[in-house]
Amino acid sequence: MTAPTSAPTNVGGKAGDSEPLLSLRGLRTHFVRGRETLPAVEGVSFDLAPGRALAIVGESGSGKTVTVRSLLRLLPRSARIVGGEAYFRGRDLLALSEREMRRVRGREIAMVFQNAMEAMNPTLTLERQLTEHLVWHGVCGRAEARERAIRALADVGIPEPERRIRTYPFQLSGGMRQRAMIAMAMLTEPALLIADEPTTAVDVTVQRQILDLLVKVKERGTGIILITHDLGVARYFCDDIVVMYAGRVVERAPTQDLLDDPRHPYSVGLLDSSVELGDRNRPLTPIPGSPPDLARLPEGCPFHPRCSMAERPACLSPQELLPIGEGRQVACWKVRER
Amino acid sequence: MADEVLVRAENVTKIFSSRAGDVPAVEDVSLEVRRGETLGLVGESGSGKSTMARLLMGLIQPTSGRVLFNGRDLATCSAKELRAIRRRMQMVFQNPYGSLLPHYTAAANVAEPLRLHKIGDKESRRAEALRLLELVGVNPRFADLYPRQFSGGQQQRIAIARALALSPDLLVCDEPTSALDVSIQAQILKLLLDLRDELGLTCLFISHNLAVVERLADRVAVMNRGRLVELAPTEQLFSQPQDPYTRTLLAAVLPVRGARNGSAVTGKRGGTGVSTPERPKEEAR
Amino acid sequence: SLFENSGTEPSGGGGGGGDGKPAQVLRLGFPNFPVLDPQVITNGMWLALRGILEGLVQQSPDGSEVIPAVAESWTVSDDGLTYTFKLRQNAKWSNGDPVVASDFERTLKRLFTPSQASAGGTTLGANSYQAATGIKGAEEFLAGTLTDWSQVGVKATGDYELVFTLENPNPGFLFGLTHPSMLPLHMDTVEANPKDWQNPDKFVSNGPFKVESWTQNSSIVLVPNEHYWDKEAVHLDRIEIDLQESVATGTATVPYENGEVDVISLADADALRFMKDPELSKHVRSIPTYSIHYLAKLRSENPALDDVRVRRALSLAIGRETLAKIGPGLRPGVSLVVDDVKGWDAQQLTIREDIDEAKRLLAEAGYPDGKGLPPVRILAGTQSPVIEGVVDAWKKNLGIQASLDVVEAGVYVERRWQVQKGDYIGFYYGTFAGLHTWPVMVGVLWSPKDVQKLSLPADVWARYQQIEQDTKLEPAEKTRQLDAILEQHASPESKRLAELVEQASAERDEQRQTELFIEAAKLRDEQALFVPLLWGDAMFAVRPTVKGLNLRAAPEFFYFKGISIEGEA
Amino acid sequence: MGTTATSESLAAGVDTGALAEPDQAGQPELPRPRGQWARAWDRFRANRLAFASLIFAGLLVVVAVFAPLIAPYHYSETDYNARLAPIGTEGHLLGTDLLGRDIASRLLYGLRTALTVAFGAELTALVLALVVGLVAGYRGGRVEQVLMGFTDVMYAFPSYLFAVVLVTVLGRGLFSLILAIGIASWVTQARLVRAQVLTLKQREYVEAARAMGARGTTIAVRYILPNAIGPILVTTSFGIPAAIAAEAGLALLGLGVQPIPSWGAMITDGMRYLLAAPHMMVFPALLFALTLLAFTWVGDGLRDAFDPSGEQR
Amino acid sequence: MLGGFAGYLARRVLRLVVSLIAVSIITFTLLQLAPGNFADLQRISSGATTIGSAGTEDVMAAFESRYGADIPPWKQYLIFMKGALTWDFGPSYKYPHLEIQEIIAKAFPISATLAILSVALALLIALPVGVYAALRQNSAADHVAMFLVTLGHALPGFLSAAFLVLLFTATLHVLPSSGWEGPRNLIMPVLALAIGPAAVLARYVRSSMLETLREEYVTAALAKGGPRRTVIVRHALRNSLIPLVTVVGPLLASLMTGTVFIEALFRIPGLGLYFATAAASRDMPLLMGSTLFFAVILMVTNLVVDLIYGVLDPRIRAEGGWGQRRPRRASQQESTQVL
Ligand SMILES: Nc1ncnc2c1ncn2[C@@H]1O[C@H](COP(=O)(O)OP(=O)(O)OP(=O)(O)O)[C@@H](O)[C@H]1O
Ligand SMILES: Nc1ncnc2c1ncn2[C@@H]1O[C@H](COP(=O)(O)OP(=O)(O)OP(=O)(O)O)[C@@H](O)[C@H]1O
Ligand SMILES: [Mg+2]
Ligand SMILES: [Mg+2]
Ligand code: NI
Repeated sequence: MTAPTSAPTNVGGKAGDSEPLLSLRGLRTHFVRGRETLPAVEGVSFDLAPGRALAIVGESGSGKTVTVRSLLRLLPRSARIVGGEAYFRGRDLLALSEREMRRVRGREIAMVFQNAMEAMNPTLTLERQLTEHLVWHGVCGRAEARERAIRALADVGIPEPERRIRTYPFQLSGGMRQRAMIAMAMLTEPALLIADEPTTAVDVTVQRQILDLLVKVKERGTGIILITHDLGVARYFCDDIVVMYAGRVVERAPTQDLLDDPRHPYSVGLLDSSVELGDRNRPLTPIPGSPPDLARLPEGCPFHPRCSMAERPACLSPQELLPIGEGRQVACWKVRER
Repeated sequence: MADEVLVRAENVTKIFSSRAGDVPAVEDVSLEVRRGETLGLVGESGSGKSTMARLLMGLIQPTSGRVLFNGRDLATCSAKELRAIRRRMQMVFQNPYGSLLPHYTAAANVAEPLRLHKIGDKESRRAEALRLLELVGVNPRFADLYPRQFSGGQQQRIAIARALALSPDLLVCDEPTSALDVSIQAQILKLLLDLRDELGLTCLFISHNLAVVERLADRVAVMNRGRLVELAPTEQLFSQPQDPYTRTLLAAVLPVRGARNGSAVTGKRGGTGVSTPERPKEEAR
Repeated sequence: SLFENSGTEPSGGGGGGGDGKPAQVLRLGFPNFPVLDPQVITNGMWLALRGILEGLVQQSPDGSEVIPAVAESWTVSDDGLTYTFKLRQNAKWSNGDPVVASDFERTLKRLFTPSQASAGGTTLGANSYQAATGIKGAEEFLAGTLTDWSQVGVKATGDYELVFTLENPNPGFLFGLTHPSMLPLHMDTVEANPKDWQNPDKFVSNGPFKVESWTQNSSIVLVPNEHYWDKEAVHLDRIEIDLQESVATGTATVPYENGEVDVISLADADALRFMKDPELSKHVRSIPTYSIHYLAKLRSENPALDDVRVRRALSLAIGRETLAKIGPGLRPGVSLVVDDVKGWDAQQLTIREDIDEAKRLLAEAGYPDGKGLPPVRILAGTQSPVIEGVVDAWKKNLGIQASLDVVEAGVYVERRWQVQKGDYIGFYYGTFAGLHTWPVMVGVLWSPKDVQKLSLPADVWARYQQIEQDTKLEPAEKTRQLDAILEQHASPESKRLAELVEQASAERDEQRQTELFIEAAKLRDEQALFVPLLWGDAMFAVRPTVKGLNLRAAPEFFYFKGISIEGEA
Repeated sequence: MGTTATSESLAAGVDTGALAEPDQAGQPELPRPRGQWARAWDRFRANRLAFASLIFAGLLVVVAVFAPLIAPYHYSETDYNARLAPIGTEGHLLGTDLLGRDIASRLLYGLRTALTVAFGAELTALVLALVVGLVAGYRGGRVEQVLMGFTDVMYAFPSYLFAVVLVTVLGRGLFSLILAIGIASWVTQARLVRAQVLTLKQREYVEAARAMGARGTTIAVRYILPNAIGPILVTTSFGIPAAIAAEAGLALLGLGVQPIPSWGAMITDGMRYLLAAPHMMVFPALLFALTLLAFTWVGDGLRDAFDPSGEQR
Repeated sequence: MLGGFAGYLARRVLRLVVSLIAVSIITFTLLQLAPGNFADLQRISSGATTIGSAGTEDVMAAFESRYGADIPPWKQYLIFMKGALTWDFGPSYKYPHLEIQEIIAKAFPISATLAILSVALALLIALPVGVYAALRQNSAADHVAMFLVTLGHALPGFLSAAFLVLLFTATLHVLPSSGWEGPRNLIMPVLALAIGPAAVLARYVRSSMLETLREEYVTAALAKGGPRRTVIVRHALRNSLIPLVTVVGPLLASLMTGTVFIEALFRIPGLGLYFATAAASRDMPLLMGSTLFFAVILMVTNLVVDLIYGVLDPRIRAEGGWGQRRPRRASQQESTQVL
């Protein structure tokens, strides 16, 4: 098992950004399922500076969503956060009382969900949903909240916001819904925005619009965690990337570095698996096999059964995330060796 | 032989009428799939790709226009003939789990088309199913597991094996990889490529992922709001897109490996180098 | 304590209240009824009889005699065929109108004209009491063979004189007049409001009480009729009646025990419980041998039961003694005529059970030990432990197959007249309550004509029924044809029975008449076309505070008049 | 792009890959092939209350089958000397009724009636519902409109009248009662089947099957029905106590079975002597309630077994 | 806009009318099939003579005279229906002094009162219990609550009613056993009628609530910093109560048309007794009238349920074709049964 990483290396902040907005240390979240324990997140650490964007990539089930939901402590009842700290503006989110946590949620940390359709209450108008948390947090009164909401909708490029605010979520197109979701998240001007696959359910053209919207958000100084499957999205938008596999971080690096020169065999595999325009003649070399069952993880490096470079017995011992260069860390002995 | 048209749509239009009004899903589209080729079909969500596929498969009847399979108008076929024709066209769907019979084992799923068309006996069908599973890379040891016990990629392989069971002339793939992870997507794409080369499949390949289509298709058709806006050989379409919509689509693609290729503009990290392609006005729903 | 002498609503009472005298409010449970029409057979007619309407005569407190009511006096002609009633002049309807003889005549015309919708709904016409009275021409008028009302033996010969002419002398005639169907209605009101004359605001009564309110299916409230001629005898200020539905039997006594009502009728098990309770047992009152449980032969394609020996065998092996243990107040029904009829003769009339004899008869009839006899069924419209007991007894005593066929009431009424198919043989089950007089017990209930009809072979019966139901046939012609069939096919015994009853009716010598009736009754019992099972009492719980409540034998139990409430000692 | 791989498949995610590395020496143990039934059964067994209820229900069935052997007396055997014997009387453990019949024996026979009626009625309802629901749901269009219009009518129709007519026409036997209750309860079932079919029809595998060249009936019967049956079974198991209750209700209105004792009739009888002879009521009512509970819990268990969504989280 | 809604309403009403006609025909036919007739039944049920059948035909003829004596059944049916159209069902056989419509007018408000009170009470019990159980899923409290609820569900109404009487009246002497005089008379019947539905509803609320709690938008609301209670009430409860309408509607309808046993036991002059005895006594007009009324109530309730559903759930409003017109969601995979 990977022990929680020791000294936090400054990943997010490049030159001298000494005070990270969020600093996650050795987060471990497990699910209890019957007699089994599923280590969905097993020692995840990363830092994020204000105004910067961090991408979490990885295959389905690798623990991305659980990681960010652990931050907000919005986990299903069967989940337990069994370890780690999450320093947000100096406070450990995981140690806050429920009441304090509530003040953080939506106010200081906002979240955008993958499927805006499901994440919005179908029976409440946009107005209700956009303004309610302003009232909850005592940011302003109802009337002002409404004004703000209309402005925010206009900001995210929704035409006729006065009219639209009276409609129900399902009356908007997918792209507009997603934008409204972002507007909603941004209303309280949070310091951190977590976006869990905000563009997976929309078309490429719409994806671009949403990403550009997020760019604007970032420019305001908000830190962003973006979960995505799409390395292209990460490249387009994020400063750093965290690659997750089976609940662990396998590689952490500035985006460009990672995409141009992936080091962990899994990152390499991911990149090789991506099909790209104009890339027709590059042979397709997929990662064999499929992600492991969390309840029955292989010994040592969880990736080794699929790894083309795997070697016994070295891969059978746990791999720690170790720095290999400027802001880069990889959890593979082979890479370090190089 | 190469130019033999296997299936052809002539000016087909499909309008779905519902209580909420008429939805023209496909409007006046003509296209053909030639024997041995792979035709790519791209377009955004709701552009009518799936509808087109269903029309070509004869699963739905066009509102106007006609679909010819091997020169035979599907509309004039009896139900029996249609079933016979279906033997020669098979389909792979987007959601692999959803398209497999949940209460049948992998082998039974693969053998089901054979059973439906009364081909062979129980043993021979099973043998054939195992062979096909092997072919698509599913260990026949697992032939007696149920679909849900397989991972998404495996499920899609089983679905492909099933589609191949009847040795169809035409394989229609409706976004077969878009529900899968990139790594798994690559596996399936590779499998399809291999199979195509091995079996000389004729294929209609539907995707909203331009890169995937580029890789697989010989020719590419682009649909937008039910209309066919462009149809060209792959190279040509991607190098010299004619239709503005095609160009918008291409421009919206985000490259992964940076400027390694020239077709897409590199978005500088965090920058807004590319003007956001304006989606032609979104309407309130 | 079981009784809170509940102070619920001493209201409405008017004068009652004060000076230690308890409120004169009688509260009672009464079976629910849909209509309050004395001429329509529902429980409503019985309620009407208890004091809402008053007939010419009433029964004396012990039920042994007839006493004047609206009629002040009457005379009977020597031939016993003409009864002349003199009405009291001070009898008034609750609207102040005098009660006159034509009220009675018109009401009886209504009774004998069942299809006369204009009379305000309709009556259910023929029931035993019309026959029981034996009024000349009534039956024919009812059947439609006679259409001229003036030929019917009811005449108002003056405002206060009413004359009845009978077909035959009828010693039970006066008692017959105590039946609710003989109660008068204020016909002007009925005719003016054919639809809603029964509603409390319209209902005109001539009895000691009138209807104040009536909540269908729930309750009815009576208050004194200020125009009543004998107000002296009316003590109650108010009568509150809970209308109880039979489904609720399980908790039927709860209102009584909870002190909500003062009088309630008791069903078997509850009666038992009351009788066992030291306190409550003092409240139980009963009317002996009120009802008769009996079986009647079914017509069947299989002639097994057409053999009198088989029927007798069955009748002799019922085990009436044990059967009577089923419930309180049950006695072995040893005859169709109950033993409190004047002159009843135990020697002559008791069916003496004898299993050996029964077995012998069965064997003689060709069914030794019941072999070859199809299952004997009992067709019933309601579940009853009595029939279950009979079935059990037959099986045990005779070793025959027997079973119970409880069907829905509608099926029951239809099936029992039909010719049963195949090997379905047996009896139907019924209970009956009637006036305890010879003419009624022998001439009206299970009458000679009924016996004759039952004795017809199945195919003949089918034909008989066909004619009976033929609506196209003239009434007179129909009667002729039917009589012809009976004449030709009825069993000699049944015809003999008819002769005996006819003779008895015409007989003026009481001694001789009784003998003739007994002979007829005996013959009828021996035929076992109708088989008596049990005699049953009717039971009530009456709170001791209720005074002046005299229970009588059928038909009416008690009158409200004369009842008062007294404080408990 | 978007991943919709179900968490279930991930959970089961045995690495079944043939492309897997050769170095993946130790062949993963082959999970037993478990179909949806087997899985449902596993989940059902894990639910202790439901499982216990099932055992109880099974016991009831066994007892019902062997009632004549177990019962100390025949149901109609009278003993006038022991009339209305209270509970605990020697020879009549649960007492006797008005005719001195052994209540325990009658209860055993009554159990038979109750179960026969319940199972029979539910089976009737199920068959009707399946046919109508399946045809309506699958065929759609006019056929659906007509069939659903028909169920609408039946729904609005007083089932009591139906019971009366059936019971009157066919006699107060088991058969007519089964029919009466079955017919009265199939409507809701049919609606459920239809709804189930409609959702299943949306599933891609139906279209996949059509693309394979499957006939409508094949699809409906071989593909849709087996997958719809789970939830339908759940309502059926809830229907069983309802049917027992319905029998009791009809008995209350004098339309129950006869002459064999039924719990409904016994309770009704007991009701009549509620105060006078409460022992006549106690055990029938108790057993009746217990049976209802058991079947309800079985239904609960089945529902959770077939719809595991409630299980996690 | 309104056109869509009006059209929808028109279609529904048309369907209702067709169904009503079907119901009336079936009822009538069944009644013709049923053995026995009113007069004969009346005779035995009143405990009067069981002998002799003379006169009954005349009586029946008289009853039928309203519908034309001696006319074929189909004509009787038509005449009846013609009357029904003008809210005139004619007099009952059994209650000749009452027209069917009078009976309904008198008794329905009583049954309806009872029904509404019972359902309200049931909801009052079911909501907190169901919600509490859902929030504490799998806790001891949940198990206990659900055990009790199942118990209440399994207990037939007539039993609990009888026990209520024994308890409150026969033992405690605190309530009148029966009658319809004041509010005290309402307590037991309402309680008896509410127990079963409360159990059903509580189970329903619980499972519906559980389902809603799993919805992403509940998480989303919590992620916005919503206080738990507010989120539960505004987002979860509200949405999980919407489907409850479909259960409460028919429940209310069936209670409103009367409950025989409870009415008989408590001597409540409601509709149930009329209805139930109509069939048993072959009272054709009453049966036809009550069946039709029952059907109308049921169908109207269903319609109202659908409308309320539409009001509560804006999606349905749009889908149902009334309200706005809305093109289908693009990503929505539709079934393709056209052939
Ligand atoms: N409620 C839950 N109960 C049990 N296990 C869960 C639950 N939610 C998630 N998991 C498990 O936790 C692991 C991580 O899940 P998570 O949702 O974080 O993955 P992800 O990386 O977000 O995947 P995706 O890309 O599909 O969203 C998975 O193996 C999943 O099976
Ligand atoms: N059965 C149907 N009834 C009504 N409308 C339909 C039906 N099927 C498809 N449509 C509509 O037709 C249009 C085209 O749908 P289609 O499924 O062909 O799009 P697509 O290109 O496959 O989209 P996606 O990429 O989301 O699969 C959409 O607007 C869709 O809502
Ligand atoms: Mg996720
Ligand atoms: Mg599609
Ligand atoms: Ni490794």
